Amino acid sequence: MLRTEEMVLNLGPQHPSMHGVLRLVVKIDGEIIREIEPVVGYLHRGTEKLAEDLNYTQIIPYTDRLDYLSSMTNNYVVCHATETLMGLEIPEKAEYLRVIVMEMNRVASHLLWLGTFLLDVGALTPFLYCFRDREQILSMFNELCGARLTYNYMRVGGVKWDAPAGWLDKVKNFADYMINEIQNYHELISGNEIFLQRTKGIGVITKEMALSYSLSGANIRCTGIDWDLRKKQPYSVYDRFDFKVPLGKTGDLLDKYHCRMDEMVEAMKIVKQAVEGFPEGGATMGKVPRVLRVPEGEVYVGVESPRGELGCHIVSKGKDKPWRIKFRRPSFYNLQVAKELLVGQNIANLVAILGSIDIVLGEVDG
Amino acid sequence: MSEEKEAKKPAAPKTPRAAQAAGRARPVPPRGRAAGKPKEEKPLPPSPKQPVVDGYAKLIREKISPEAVESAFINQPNDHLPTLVIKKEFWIQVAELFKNQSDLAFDYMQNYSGVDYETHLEVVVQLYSMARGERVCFKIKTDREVAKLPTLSNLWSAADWNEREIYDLLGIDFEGHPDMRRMFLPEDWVGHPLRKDYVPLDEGV
Amino acid sequence: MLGLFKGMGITLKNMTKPKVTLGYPHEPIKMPDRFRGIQHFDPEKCIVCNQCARICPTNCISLTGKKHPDPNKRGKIINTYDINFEICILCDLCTEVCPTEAIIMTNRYELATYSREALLKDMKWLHANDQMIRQDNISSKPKRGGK
Amino acid sequence: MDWYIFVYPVILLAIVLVFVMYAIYFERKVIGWIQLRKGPTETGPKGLFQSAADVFKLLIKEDIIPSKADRPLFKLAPILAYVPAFSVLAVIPFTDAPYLKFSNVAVGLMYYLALSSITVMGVLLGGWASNNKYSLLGGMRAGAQMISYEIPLVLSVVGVVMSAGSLNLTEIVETQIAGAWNVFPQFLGFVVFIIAAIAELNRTPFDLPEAESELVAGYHTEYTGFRFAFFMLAEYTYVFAMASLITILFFGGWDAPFGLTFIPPLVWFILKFCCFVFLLFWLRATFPRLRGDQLMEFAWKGLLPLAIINIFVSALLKEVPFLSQYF
Repeated sequence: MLRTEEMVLNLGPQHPSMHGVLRLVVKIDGEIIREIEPVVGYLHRGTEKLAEDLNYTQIIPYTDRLDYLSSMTNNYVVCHATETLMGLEIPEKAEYLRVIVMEMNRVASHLLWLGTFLLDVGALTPFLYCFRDREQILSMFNELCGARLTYNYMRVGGVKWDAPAGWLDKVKNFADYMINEIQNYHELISGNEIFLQRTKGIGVITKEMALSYSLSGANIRCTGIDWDLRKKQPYSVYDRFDFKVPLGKTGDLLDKYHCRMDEMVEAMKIVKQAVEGFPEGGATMGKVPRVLRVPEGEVYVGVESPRGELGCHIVSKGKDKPWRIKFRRPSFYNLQVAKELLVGQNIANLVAILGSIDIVLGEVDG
Repeated sequence: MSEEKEAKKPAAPKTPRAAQAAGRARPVPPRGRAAGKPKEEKPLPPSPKQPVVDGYAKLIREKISPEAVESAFINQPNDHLPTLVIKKEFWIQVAELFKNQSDLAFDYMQNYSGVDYETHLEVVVQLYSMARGERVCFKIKTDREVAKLPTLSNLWSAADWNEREIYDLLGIDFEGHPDMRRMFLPEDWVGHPLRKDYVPLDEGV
Repeated sequence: MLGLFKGMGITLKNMTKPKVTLGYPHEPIKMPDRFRGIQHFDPEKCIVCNQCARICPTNCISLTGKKHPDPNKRGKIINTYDINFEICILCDLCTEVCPTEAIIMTNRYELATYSREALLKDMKWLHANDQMIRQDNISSKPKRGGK
Repeated sequence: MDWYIFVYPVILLAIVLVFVMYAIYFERKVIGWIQLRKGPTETGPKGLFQSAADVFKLLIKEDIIPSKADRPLFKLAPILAYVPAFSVLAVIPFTDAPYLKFSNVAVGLMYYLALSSITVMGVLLGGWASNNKYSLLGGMRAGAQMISYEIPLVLSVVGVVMSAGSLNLTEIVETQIAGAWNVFPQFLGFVVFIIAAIAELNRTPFDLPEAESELVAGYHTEYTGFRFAFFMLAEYTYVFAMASLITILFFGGWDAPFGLTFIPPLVWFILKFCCFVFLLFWLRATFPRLRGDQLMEFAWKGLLPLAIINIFVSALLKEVPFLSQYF
């Protein structure tokens, strides 16, 4: 073996594949990574601190900006935590709308993941196809709540807007289209030998690792651990829908890819069921006092965001503002495992593995 | 639909949890307006999880120390979450017991957060057992001035960054942590922002 | 090898499909009615209740009122009304709480300017911003207080 | 000495420059179409002047040399990359007309392959002299890749050379006109050659040296302005050269198929040439990138044995009575 000198390479915070402003200080020997130190905090905005001075309605737009790829689930988790603590009853219609938008948001988020992940392994085109389909979801959200990314759609006790006329039909058509379209993605990507070479057996997460690092989302499901909060701790009206939780076997990148692809199909199935069972009448807001005073107490709820278990821990002292609000941000938990996964890999694998974890820096940094 | 389910259990979600928190003397919170229709104060129906939390408390008292558990109660609004307040001297033993004992096997850390109560700091740990599908919540108090707790990073790797985050934002020093540095803020930052007496360096935008 | 050729088939097929990109800025993007764009403000409707300034999560609204010039009428009328679009996040909460629809969203979304000062919009500017006003305002407003 | 010996190369250089500009333009258009976009539309009608504008921008940009860079080598690298790229065009016969052959060298193919391997020096130097870690990694990858793939590239054309009995490119075309296009009897050689050629060109799926998602811009991360333009120019000039070479070696050069001789030979050449260029763009839009170790493995364990088998099979079939006319 040739003795080579180790070199410190600073990847990020500005780097084409760092998915935001993550910084990795990597010690490499040739292209093999010997040590790795993730540095986060470049996007820390102190949401939890800011929220202590805001009332519960005002927090909702702030959550849009945590995981900016699935703002709907973020909206939901803070509303759900508040509602749980207040013991509010949510109108059925609002719950159905919530489920529809959350599942569509899951598809939008997974599509973006798919595109950027393939960009990380060097395929340019699927990114644009993913954006084409994601765009349709975003325009539907735009019609529903007037924004494409920062929805601010949910309120404590319900949702802000009812579905506009004809919107549900659009959603249903899109769900059909998307289920079909995923087959095209499979044809374009799943069989591609180069893609298989790049993902099979790479970045294997073991069950022990997944549990120890509290991974969630596709990162834990790819190892075969059945951990989906929609099934395990059902919230909203998820118990009314029939859907499967796709599981992997080996925990490598390919399994993660298939988990997420199948999750998109399942999410679209949920959307279809929700549109079919959509309640005719009813309000979109429950009985909510004008000033939201949350009774004293403490609550932790977790929901299944596209990235994993998104939790919200609220400590209330009976005021209209939370005493302490803490978000359990799945990307933050999932990113920790990178340190263990990446040592011994080369730079090409680093980019692919990091892409597969699916982090959103707005969420990691809070 | 969790809200509906809870609504079916009369008064359960709307009753202040402090009532069961025998060990935690807390004022009954202002109610009425906030919880919608004012309701009569009724004695709580016993939670179905009450035996579970009693069992945990008994186990800790027997195995570790009679003083280890400060209080044990059910957080009813939060889906009947068994909650135990543990003295910090015994905390690491309790954590080891709950992770390693095969009939408990709390192998998954759901959440790890810190709270500043002005009188003391508290960390809240939600654990989950994959095998049994059970949740448990631990709370450990520590002094504000000398905020020190044992680290959990040897038990759950997930605790590593979470403890760094809590250290960064609340200033709790986790003893035995392999890499106790600030998580988000720069190393030369003064103060810990999530403490209630923290004065922002830069007022306003 | 088959997978590679399949993928090539898909990309070739897509080459002739209609393009999905828009020719912005040559053709402006039409936003749906509910789109949350730059606010329009109507001073005549405003009752200076201060709710919008209070609900604003970023404190970007500042307003002052003055006494009604007509001594027979009670209440106040608006004197100044400024929105700082440097920090406004167009979250729609101000229009949601406004009891008189004095402040409503429009479909305008182009806010780029050359200076920070230009982003501080005053009452006059906001009043003049009266194109493409959102129609769907009250009907689906959250019904608070259990009506 | 005829006067045109000095004029034609200048014309050719102009043609190459125009080709490079429009190759980039069409690359962006084709990839845009495949990705359901429109590609460049703003500068000029249908965006036709986009590349010209880009080149102009590069030429008027400030020339920046990083202070820690090795100045002489940093300056030398783009020249070293470009000069061989243009020189190899000298031996390429575009048609049978004498005025479109610049030098009818007897060892034309050898000249091409030998000269083109100098470019890797430029790339390697550029990566090293920039004193940037990404550049260094990119340069190292480029060096390893281009040298490794040169071997299957050279070996895969041995079959063609054997069948023509000459290294002269004009003669290779003429034997194909007389017999069959080499792509049919030499199919294995063609497959190896085209894969190795794409790798030599550093294009997807072998674009590791400038893998954007890994190495930012690879070996030319620190280059701007006209020095960067030289690297780009070298890359696309090689596309031009390689497309010409493939046309000549495997597709009969200017030979008109199916007796369609009323179409001028030069047009046939350009048509075949464009097909290959389009293939490059198409591949770029479809494939992910290989990883470094897989790339090496593929060259040494996959392509090299195949190329050697091809030589043996060609040699063997040359002795078979009926088939020998094709080999």
